[in-house]
Amino acid sequence: MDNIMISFDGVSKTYGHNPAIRNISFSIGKGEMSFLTGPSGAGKSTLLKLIYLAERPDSGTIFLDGMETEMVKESQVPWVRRKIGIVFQDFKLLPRTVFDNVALTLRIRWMHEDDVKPVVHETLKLVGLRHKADSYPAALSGGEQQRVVIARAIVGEPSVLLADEPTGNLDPDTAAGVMRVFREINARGTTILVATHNRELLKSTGNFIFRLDGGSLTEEMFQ
Amino acid sequence: MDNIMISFDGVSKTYGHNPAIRNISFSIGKGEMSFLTGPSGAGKSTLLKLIYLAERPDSGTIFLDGMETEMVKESQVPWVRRKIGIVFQDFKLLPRTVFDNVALTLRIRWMHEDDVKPVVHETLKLVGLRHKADSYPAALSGGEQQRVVIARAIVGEPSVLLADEPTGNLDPDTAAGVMRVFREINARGTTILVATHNRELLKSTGNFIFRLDGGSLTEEMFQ
Amino acid sequence: MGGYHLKVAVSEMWRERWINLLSALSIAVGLFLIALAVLGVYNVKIVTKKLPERFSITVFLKDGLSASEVQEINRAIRKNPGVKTLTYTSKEDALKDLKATLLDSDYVMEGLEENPLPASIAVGLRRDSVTDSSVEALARKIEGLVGVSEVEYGKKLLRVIESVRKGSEFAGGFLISALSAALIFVCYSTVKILFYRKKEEIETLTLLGATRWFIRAPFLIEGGLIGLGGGVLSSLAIAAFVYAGYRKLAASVPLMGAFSMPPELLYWMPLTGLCLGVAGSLIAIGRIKF
Amino acid sequence: MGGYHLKVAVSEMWRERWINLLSALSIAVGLFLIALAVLGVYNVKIVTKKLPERFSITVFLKDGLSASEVQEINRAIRKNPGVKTLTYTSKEDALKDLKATLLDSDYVMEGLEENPLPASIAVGLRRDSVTDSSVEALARKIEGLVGVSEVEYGKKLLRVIESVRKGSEFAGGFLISALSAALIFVCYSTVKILFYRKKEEIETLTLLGATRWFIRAPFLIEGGLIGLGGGVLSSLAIAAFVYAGYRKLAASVPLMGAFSMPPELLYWMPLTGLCLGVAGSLIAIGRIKF
Ligand SMILES: Nc1ncnc2c1ncn2[C@@H]1O[C@H](COP(=O)(O)OP(=O)(O)OP(=O)(O)O)[C@@H](O)[C@H]1O
Ligand SMILES: Nc1ncnc2c1ncn2[C@@H]1O[C@H](COP(=O)(O)OP(=O)(O)OP(=O)(O)O)[C@@H](O)[C@H]1O
Ligand SMILES: [Mg+2]
Ligand SMILES: [Mg+2]
Repeated sequence: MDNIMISFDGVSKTYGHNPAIRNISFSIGKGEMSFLTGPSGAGKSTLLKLIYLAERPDSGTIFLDGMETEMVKESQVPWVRRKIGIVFQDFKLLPRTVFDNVALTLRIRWMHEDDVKPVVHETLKLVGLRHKADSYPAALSGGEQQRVVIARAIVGEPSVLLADEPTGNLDPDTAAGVMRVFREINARGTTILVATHNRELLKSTGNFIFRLDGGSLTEEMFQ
Repeated sequence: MDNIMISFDGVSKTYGHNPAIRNISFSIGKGEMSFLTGPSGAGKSTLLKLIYLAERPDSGTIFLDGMETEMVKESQVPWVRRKIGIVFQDFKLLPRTVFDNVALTLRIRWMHEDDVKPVVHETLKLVGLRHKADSYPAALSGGEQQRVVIARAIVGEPSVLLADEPTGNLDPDTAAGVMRVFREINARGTTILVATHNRELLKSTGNFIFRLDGGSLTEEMFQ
Repeated sequence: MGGYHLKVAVSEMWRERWINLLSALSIAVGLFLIALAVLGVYNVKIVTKKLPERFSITVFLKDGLSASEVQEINRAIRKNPGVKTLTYTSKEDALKDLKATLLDSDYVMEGLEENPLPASIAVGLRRDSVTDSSVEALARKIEGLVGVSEVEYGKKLLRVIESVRKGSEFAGGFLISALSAALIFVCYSTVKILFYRKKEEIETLTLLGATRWFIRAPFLIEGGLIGLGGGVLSSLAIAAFVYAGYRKLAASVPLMGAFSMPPELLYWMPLTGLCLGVAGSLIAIGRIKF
Repeated sequence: MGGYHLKVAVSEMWRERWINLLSALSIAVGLFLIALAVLGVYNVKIVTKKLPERFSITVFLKDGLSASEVQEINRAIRKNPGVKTLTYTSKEDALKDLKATLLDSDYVMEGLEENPLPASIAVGLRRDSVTDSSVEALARKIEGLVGVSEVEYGKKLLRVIESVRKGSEFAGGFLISALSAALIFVCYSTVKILFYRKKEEIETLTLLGATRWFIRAPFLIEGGLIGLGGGVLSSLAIAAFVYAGYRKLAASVPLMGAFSMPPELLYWMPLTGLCLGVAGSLIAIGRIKF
């Protein structure tokens, strides 16, 4: 168990009468990079939400870094989440500047303002948005917004990175750049799980690919 | 000019000091289906905004169905927009039910409620969301939301359909389904312009592809 | 503005029920205070009109007038509008009154050879004609009559009553106009806030080809309903205040026994609220560009 | 709650300036009315304390008392707390006064063999001891003294003054507590509305690992600042009302000449606003789960 970062054991989740996840079991080792795929509405985002405690499973158990998520006390949730970087499918950017959006991850951890600035600028450079630091999300293109979300997710050097369709608004070249960044972070030890439809991302070899369909795990392959 | 639906003539658009569109000229014939591509931040969304009058060009002229857009009176704008169906990159769904979101297009045109219902349900079936009619956007997956936006854009049988990254959240199969719908509509006479990064969409033959880079038209090809 | 717009307005109001409740309550408080001010002015008027009923002019007559001369004076006074009653007191009756007042000490006057007191006529006045200036004019006129030696009236009391009435009217008018302005502002900013909150939705609607009035209609309905709600709330509050809370107050302040309320107030307030709400919405709608 | 939170609070307040202005104005109006109520009670107290200065008990003495007996009575009355001045009027002075009152008619009394009027002592009272019951008790006590025939005091006037004072205190207290509750509600709903409006932002912050108080701090600051703003506005309004508008009112209502304001009010109001704002925010924060 020591080298397992995320593990699902017979997990189900139903919204009303609508089952989104059905009896799923799998595990992802520490420092691995895996992909999650499947048609629209298959339950990919729901699976990620279960990991970052935004949803609770109806049955089954989920382990995150050795902790059973159901056992985490309400007051402990923020500390668990600070270990996780999340690229939300719907961005969830706040109506503040790009800098402030990315800095938020660090300010939440009470990092000193003097240290925040260089780290944020460094990360923005990584996603090619150094020059947009003072813009507001409303004045960015779709792809630029998505890269801000990616910057916000990785700036805190999380031990787990969950990316939900992180390249949906990116052209192939920019998407490849983001994947390079992910691999770098992964090489430094971060466990990464990417939910995506992008076949070109899936073609990159050497990773586990989980395939969901109608809430069930239909395929698990190593490429 | 009679068979031209959209035409740009030396159009430029700058946000502050940031040029988004630089001296662009092209034209799209009535009933054609064209694609717009280019890296993140190239100006694709801005170009579409210029067509549906959400932005005004700094210089140059734009013709839409034979009218110069700069000549359109403020009070005439709603009637021009009713001819255009738009798939927004950022969805712009209202916090009402899926049915109400799609019906909005028709209600805005004062269509009788008795006629609204069958048309909306027919269109929802087309994008595979008949069963989600009573859901709220917040309770939909990313791909489902995107299909609601598509349904809202096509339900009014517009003469022009502008789709901004319409498949960014869709798996390849669902995306292919949407493209089939687009081709059907196109066959019935609707002029369609799709901004996309999706190479698989671009591979489908028989269409014009415009390529933007840094606000300039760098390539115009017929595949 | 069909059923569709009403449906949208109501469902939006429910979604935003907290801010709407706050606005309706602000309007209710304002209308309640306006109603209190109206009630205050109304009651001061009633009281100041009742007081002068007991108020009269006393006309002292010269000695040695014949009965017909007194009759003549009587007739001359009665001609004036505003005169209600005339009560004649002869010299003899005046002396009897004084003696009664002195009680046991009436031997004070035992040595009197002649009655020193004058005959008089008490002139009762009609309520509506009792104002500072009209009474003074009447007094002067009577003073000019043949056979009248002196006229006495409660000049000072009248002045005080007048100034209380004027003061309450002034303060009431001031309060009512200030509060009305405040209420229109509340409706205005409520609707303006709603506009700003729904800026994105409105933008989306315009991009879909909605006309201005299609977008504005729900806001007008909302503003009107909020105003109406505030009006109804304040009506209830006033009714509760008058029929319940007021009794406690009256019990500890005997002066307030005469307090009363025009029942029209209860349906005028919702109407006023509705108008204020629509007015505020119209201003807000007119001033916001989209 | 470092500078970062203050910065966020201020910039958020600016973004939401319309609703914040509305809330601050609601609070300002409420505090203004509270201040008016306080001023009303305060001034009624001052006036009712001034009135009794002219108020006294008249003690009528039996005939034929010796000078030392009168002295004795004087001393006995003076022993009572609340007694300020004693003025003795002899039988002869009383007669002179009556004659002066009758003026030309003083021949009425020419035949008098004996002076029928009693000697009297006017007892002036200290302001603070003049209440309905205390004056009545004092009057009874004096009535029991040897040589006193009768005691007279303005029972009815005193009752009226007392009831006005009690009434104003009751009404003021009622208004003040009702308005305070309304103000806490305004702050509460303002903050609650802010919460609801920022529901999505708050959700995002929690997903990023923010603790409760990290999220709550800006709301507390915002609530406090709104309350403070409302308090400052109402202070300005009261100052303007007292120093400018009040003069006009006083000119038309002579009764209000004695009106005055405790200057502490001007800094108590912002403080009260601040406290109400923080209280409302705390209630709103405590009740909302996230
Ligand atoms: N909050 C919710 N309430 C009710 N149903 C929900 C909710 N969230 C998701 N669902 C439903 O659960 C199913 C799975 O949703 P999920 O978002 O996990 O899909 P997904 O695999 O991420 O799809 P996509 O690729 O389109 O983003 C969908 O049918 C969706 O409608
Ligand atoms: N409202 C705005 N104010 C200022 N700058 C803007 C605004 N909207 C877009 N921009 C800038 O204009 C450029 C072009 O933006 P646009 O949205 O047209 O790009 P795009 O081609 O659609 O990119 P993407 O594929 O990422 O959606 C970008 O650099 C963007 O930051
Ligand atoms: Mg998803
Ligand atoms: Mg775009």
